[in-house]
Amino acid sequence: MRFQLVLMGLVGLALAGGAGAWQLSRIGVHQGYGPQQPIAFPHKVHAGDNKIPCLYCHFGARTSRHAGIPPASVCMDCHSILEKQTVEIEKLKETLQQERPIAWVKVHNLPDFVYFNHSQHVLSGVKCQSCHGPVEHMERVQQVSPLTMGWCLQCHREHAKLAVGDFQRAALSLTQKQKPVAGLDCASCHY
Amino acid sequence: MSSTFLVATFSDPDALVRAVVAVREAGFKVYDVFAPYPLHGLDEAMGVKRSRLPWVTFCVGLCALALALTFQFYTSVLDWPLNVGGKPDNSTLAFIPICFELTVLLSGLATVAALFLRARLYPGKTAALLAEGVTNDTFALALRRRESGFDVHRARVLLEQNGAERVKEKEAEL
Amino acid sequence: MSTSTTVRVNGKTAPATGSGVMPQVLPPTFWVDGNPTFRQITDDIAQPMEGRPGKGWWICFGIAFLALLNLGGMVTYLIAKGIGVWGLNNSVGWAFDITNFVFWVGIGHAGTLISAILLLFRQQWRTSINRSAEAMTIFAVMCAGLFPAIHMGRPWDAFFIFPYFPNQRGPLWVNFRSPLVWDVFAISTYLTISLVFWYLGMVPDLATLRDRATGKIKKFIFGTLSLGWNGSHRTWARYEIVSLVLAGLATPLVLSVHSIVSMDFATSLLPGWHTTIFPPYFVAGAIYSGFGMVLTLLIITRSTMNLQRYITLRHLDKMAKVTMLTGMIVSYAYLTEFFGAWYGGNLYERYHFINRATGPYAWCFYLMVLCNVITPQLLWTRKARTSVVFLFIVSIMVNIGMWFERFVIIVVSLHRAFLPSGWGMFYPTIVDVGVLVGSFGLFFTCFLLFIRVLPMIAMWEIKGVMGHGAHKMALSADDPEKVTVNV
Amino acid sequence: MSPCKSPKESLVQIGAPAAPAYWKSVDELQSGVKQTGEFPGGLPAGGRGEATRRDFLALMGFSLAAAGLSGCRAPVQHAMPLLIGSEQIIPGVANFYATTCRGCASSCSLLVKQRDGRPIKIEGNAQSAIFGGGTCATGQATVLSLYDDERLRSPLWQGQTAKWEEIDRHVAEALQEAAGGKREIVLLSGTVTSPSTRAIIAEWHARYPRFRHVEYDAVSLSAIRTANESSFGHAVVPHYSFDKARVIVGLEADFLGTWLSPVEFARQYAANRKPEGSPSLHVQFESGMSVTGSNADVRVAVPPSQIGLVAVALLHRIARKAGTGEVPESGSAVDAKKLDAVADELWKHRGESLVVSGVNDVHVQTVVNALNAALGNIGKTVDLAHPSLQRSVNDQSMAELVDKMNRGEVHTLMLHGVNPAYDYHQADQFSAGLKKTALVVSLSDRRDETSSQAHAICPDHHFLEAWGDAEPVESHFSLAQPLIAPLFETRSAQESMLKWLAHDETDYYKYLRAFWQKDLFPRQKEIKSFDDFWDQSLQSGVVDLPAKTAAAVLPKFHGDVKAAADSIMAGSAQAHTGGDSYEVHFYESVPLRDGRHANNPWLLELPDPVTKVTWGNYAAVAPALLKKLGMSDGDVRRLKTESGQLELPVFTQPGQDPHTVSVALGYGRRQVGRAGQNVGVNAFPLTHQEQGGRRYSVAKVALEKTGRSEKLATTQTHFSMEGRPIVLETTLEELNHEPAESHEALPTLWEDRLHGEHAWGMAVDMNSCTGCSACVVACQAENNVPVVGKDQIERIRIMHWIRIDRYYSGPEEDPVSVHQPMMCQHCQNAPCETVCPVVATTTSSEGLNQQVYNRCIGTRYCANNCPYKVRRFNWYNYTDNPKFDFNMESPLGRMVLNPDVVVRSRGVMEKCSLCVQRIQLAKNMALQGGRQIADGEIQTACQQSCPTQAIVFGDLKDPNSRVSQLQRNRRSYQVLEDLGTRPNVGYLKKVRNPLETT
Repeated sequence: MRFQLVLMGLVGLALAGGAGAWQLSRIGVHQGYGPQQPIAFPHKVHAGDNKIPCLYCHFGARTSRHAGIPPASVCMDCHSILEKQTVEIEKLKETLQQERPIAWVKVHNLPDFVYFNHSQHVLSGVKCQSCHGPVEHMERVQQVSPLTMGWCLQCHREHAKLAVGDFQRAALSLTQKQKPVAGLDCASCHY
Repeated sequence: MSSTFLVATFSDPDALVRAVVAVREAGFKVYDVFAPYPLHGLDEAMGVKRSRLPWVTFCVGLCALALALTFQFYTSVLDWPLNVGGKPDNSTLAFIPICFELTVLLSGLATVAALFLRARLYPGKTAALLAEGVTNDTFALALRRRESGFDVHRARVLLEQNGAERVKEKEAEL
Repeated sequence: MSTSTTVRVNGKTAPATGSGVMPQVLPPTFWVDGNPTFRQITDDIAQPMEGRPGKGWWICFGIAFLALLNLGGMVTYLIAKGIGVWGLNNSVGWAFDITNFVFWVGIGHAGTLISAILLLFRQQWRTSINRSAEAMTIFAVMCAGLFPAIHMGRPWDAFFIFPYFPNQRGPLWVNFRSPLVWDVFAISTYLTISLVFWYLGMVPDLATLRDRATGKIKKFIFGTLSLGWNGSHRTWARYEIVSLVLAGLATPLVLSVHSIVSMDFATSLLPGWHTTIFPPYFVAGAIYSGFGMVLTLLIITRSTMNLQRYITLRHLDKMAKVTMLTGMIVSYAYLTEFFGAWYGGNLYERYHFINRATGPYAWCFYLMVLCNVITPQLLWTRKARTSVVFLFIVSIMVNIGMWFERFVIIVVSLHRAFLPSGWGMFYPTIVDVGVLVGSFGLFFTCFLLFIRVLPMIAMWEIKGVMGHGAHKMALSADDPEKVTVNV
Repeated sequence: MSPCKSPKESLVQIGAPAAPAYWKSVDELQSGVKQTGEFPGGLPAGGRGEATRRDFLALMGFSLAAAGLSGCRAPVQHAMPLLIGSEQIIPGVANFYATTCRGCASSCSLLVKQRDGRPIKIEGNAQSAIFGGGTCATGQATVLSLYDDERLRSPLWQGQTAKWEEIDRHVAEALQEAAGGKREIVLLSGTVTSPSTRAIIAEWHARYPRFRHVEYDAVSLSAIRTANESSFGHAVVPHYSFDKARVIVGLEADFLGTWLSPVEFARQYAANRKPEGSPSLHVQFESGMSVTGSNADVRVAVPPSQIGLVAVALLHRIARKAGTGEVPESGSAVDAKKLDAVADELWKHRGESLVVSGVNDVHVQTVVNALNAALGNIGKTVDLAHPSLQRSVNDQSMAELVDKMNRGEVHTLMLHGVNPAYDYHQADQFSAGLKKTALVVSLSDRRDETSSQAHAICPDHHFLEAWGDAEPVESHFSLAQPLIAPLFETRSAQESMLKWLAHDETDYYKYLRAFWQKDLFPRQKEIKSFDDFWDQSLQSGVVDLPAKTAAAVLPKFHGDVKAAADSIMAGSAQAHTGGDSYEVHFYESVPLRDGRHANNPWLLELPDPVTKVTWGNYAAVAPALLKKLGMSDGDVRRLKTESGQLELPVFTQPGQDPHTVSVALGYGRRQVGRAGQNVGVNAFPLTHQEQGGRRYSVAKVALEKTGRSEKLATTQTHFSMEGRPIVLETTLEELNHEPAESHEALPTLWEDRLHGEHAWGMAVDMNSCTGCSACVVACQAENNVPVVGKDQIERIRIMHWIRIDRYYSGPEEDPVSVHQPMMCQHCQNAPCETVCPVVATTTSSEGLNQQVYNRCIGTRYCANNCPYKVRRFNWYNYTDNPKFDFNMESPLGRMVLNPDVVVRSRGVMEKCSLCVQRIQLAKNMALQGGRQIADGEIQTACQQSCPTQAIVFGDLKDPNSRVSQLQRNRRSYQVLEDLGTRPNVGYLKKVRNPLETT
């Protein structure tokens, strides 16, 4: 019957609209992005099997905004001693010989209107894995978290410095157990 | 399911009203009247009850009001209370305009939707026209012809007596 | 409003009163000249849609369409370059954009007033003009809606203004305390309800057209749009109830819309904006300007479309009266503002009003006074109210005056606010003017298309007003003397 | 911590683009990275998109470049780490290094913020005993000059790119030829404050007998030296102490704006103006309204020809009181009662008063010396024993040089830091002289009016790329060190001079170090090892050594007052104007000074502190004169003197002497660069030399009509407060009757919502602010505020986050002025926030009014509702837009951007954030150190730059913080308090100290 057809059409339209809206809300979210790197560096071997602490290489994360990609010289701290040779290690040595920096492909890209400071998070006891996922199990690093503002806020709210709002202030201050650290002000990240 | 109707056409709306009264007095049930504009006084003549559609308006309006208020309260007070100009999180007075607008919007749309549903009006529907010109200058009275106990002849005579210009039998799906 | 000894007839013979004294029954054809038959009415009103448009229409359409093209160009340029191409500056952050917005929203109000409020008041003279007035509302609100969108610095992010889910910002919604958000809800509600009301009112006429249509395409379009309408009285009964409900909703809605628009200003703290009288003042102004525009439109269309029979001088007279009344309310508001500034004694407020009357934009203020205070006073005589040419000039003046009223409120308040170090002048650029002209192009293009493709007079309502007595009584053509009967 | 000792090894260079192969599109890669040595880190070479953004190069560690779109995904971003790491350099962490400003000869000590290998912000060095932590607008802007596109990329020989060796060869040949001949070798430079450079010059003297060093300043103070020589036997510019003076009389000396050492003087001056102490009385006699005059307690407008008369008249009165010598009454036009009162005050404060004059006339300076001597100020507020070395010019020697050049007696001319073809009054003669000179070598950093006529241009480093030292005041030394490796193939002037001298040591760094070891190190006893001494000096930037000579017996005044007074009166009578003839006074404007920074868009766009005009100069006329001649602002008039003419738009200046027109120097550069070329009119040709000194005023000028009119780009059009509570004033007497802490906040309907740990606030002392505008440029540099150009300013679209409002009150001819820094007031009940539909602006828990650019959709509603009009809208894209061809359009210019502050796109609102990036950084540092933020640890950019410390930022929740104390002060108030916006920024009332004349 035509009437049912029209109804079904309407329902279909609503469903399509909903799906479209969901798609739209994922624009710019690159969860799962794991580009190929100029040197196939396996985090699994380094951080996982050999248990090298993240901050050994990404030392900037302690003091700087940027965690930083380690200079090739840091790689050589170990690889000049280790005997194992692979094609990838050869590549590394080659770049050093040629004084040619390695153009790594950034995996985790934040928009530039967000100020993110690694050191602040590291010093506050946030585990690298909280945002970067189980890097120690990854052969090739990929983006695990959506890195959206809503996602950031989830964690910030759990560790909120302050109970916000008239309502929550009364309720939350009693139940808050975690060490209060995270800011919820817009200007904590946007300036 | 199609049925057969006895359709009388009039050019004078007053005559139609008179015919409706006469037909009903004679024990016939008026299936419907078709007219280019709403004939006032016909409701009583036909015995059409006042529509309950305003209840839809009222109920949906009430819900919309509650929804709007809750939504604004939730977003401004519960979900993320932000310090906007030092004003209290629950600035209820500032929420009133939107409550009102949403009430009007949703109840209005719901009422029209209810009308379309109730009257089975939807795009693509083929108009079942029992007489030509009912959307122009013709007024038509339709009696549904049932299998039993429907005296076609009596009805025809009655209608013609009351000013029907033409009385025809027509099969239609309504 | 009627002080006559007569009883008005609601589209059918007046019911006999029990006293035995028959009241004088006025001819029901009062609002239509020439006593046409139902068929004639259908033919007359459908004629513009079926015939070929005349030269007049083509000229009007040509000009309007050029203006619309200009709007497209201007808006493209605007969005490509940034709103720096307007004359706005740090002191005057809103000027033509929001002036145009308020102006167009105001225009829209007359349509809803005619179709909804006059329906509730059972004013039959609305029947000839309500369809086109509603169309005007919709096109005016469309024009109005354009400005908040393009006046933004980043129109591509305009969707931020809607509270929607899902969104990437998690719990970040919108600021429900901002009158701009209220505006969004008010304007979109207003546009939606107006569209629905207009469309619903048109369904029976669309069915009429469907049944007249000869071409396949026309039949299909009208057939789809008329939703299978077959004139059933059971539907009519519900339909009338729903119309009344919608009218009942639209009436407070229309009052709320311009009240909310006025709150854009009234809730701020800027001298000249920050005042409590704005909502009624703006609503009156809106109706005033709207009637001005309805007059402009109908005076043109009744002659170009040969519809003098349906849109009579008596209609014009009624509209002129409403214009005059609302004009006087507006004038009163002007006076109140000055009085409040003086009586309130607020330093900034006083300075603002002195500046309004003597500052660099004083000419805008005096133009506004001329158009909105003095001009409507000319409508006291019946002669003025029934002179088509005169009314046309007045209606144009009203439009100009009301545009300048908004300009004065917005720009003059902004250009000299609290800190004298932040004072500055606004000078419009070619793009400012271009977009204003373009908005008229959009409006008139829509309206001119409307009168050609849709029934610009509600046939079924006219027929209803004609009622049963259509062929019983007659009135000769435009005879203003007859007007006196019902004043 | 000592910075990199050999900068070339540790700092990176950018040069010609060298695009790595993996970039997909050449368009997206505007310039690449050149690697030097072992540190190949990328320099801010940004591609189109990123360069406009925060991270457009998070340097040394990362070099990002968009590499096209991969399908619908975001552009692939590359990160290039250093090849070899360094412990000192961590990407994203800023370091501060001390150096010395070379924006002018004042040689202020600086701390420069270096981020990822780029200097991006100039700050004052608070360790300097002379300058304190302040800077001036020019100093703040010098960092942008480093990234000036118009700087020469390499040396030029005969206009063609050349190799350094080639030029060195040419110069060596020429010098050899000159040494054998009879013609002179001349180094023409500005005042040299660098002791090591003076040592190099001394070596030239020793090597070439016919070598002459001529110092030349476009705006000269040579009369002070000459007069001091005849008055006291010391040809020096004394070191003044405004902080020790209870009474200050300024005679056409803009010592708070441009005169001699404005940063130092402003600091001294303000320290002595606090109503909490006993504030000084400042009387200013001047023709045009200067920054200094606008701050004076008493300001008297007199034409330039009468300034000398005022000095004589004051001396007449003082001499009578002292009972010494006969000084005639000069008969100046100034009210005798006023002069009596001033003289009384001076006499009352003998030994703690100070008279200074900026008139470059030996006679006036002699009378001023006599005044200071008679008042016993010598040795107290006027220090001749430890003079200022910031001006060491003798105008006569420049005149002689030009003569010599024209006689063909100069063989080789080296030009360093001078531009006489633009700013010498006889520029034509100078240019003619250049043609008769065998070899002209310019050390200018660009092709300018003079260097384009030179045979060779050997571009000097920018001072942020170079080593150096300075001795602004005797025995007070300041070191300069490079903050970045030279961007281009430039060479420091000293190195060039050492090379051409064929010195054993051609590395200036080593020379400098050796010089310090030999000359300065032995003068102190505390530090034993030179390496320690050097490292410490380098770290603190300043070294104060014991005076070379013990303070000798106070010099006695032995000048010829009689002759001076006679000459002054004769000159004045000659200049006497009347009818349609006027006097013109030429002055250095605060933004552009003598014009050397004329291509700096920050300075071009900096409003003049008094007139608020940007992008151009004008003829300032008194309102009475404007009316009399029937002119209106912007009418172009021809200023015609005997020696030339200028066409300038007129501009009303309340307080201007009605017989005098004031014109700013430094504009009208014909060759300087895209931004500054042909902005305004060059007024230098109308100056003249008289009695051996350059004069910056001229009499008998006609103001002819041209019929043309020009638009002047002003940032403020209305100058009256209209009786509104904006700047509150009180008098000293009134104030002393008020309780010490009296400020009470107005009641509010709503509860306090600042629940954070801190509540940031600011206090601005209206008594200290001089209007110098250093804060404006500091803010611009810190917060990536774009330059918008003259056209946009005319449309009232300036972007500065902090502006200085200037209001006048009182009569037009003698107005009282006030300067008010106005930035976002960070209201607790902010009207802007309520109206924003998308919550793009809210109050933080710590009281900041936050503006979230990426949420903003640009309705401008907030700006409309802001009573302070401090919100700034991005009407266009000011970055990467050829229409705005200033620093943010060029990849080089964008290197100055602060990576911690996002560059705003078009269509969004922005405003003062109270330097939230600094607050956040301080919080992070506190977190790293496991401590609390200390009061004063966070300084906003404006506060840091302020020479007078008029701005104090801090935590209002800490009752002992300075800002809390100030906001409790009885002078504290808030602008437009009655609106109930409850700003966190408070002001301290201006206290007037009127002179009683009876």
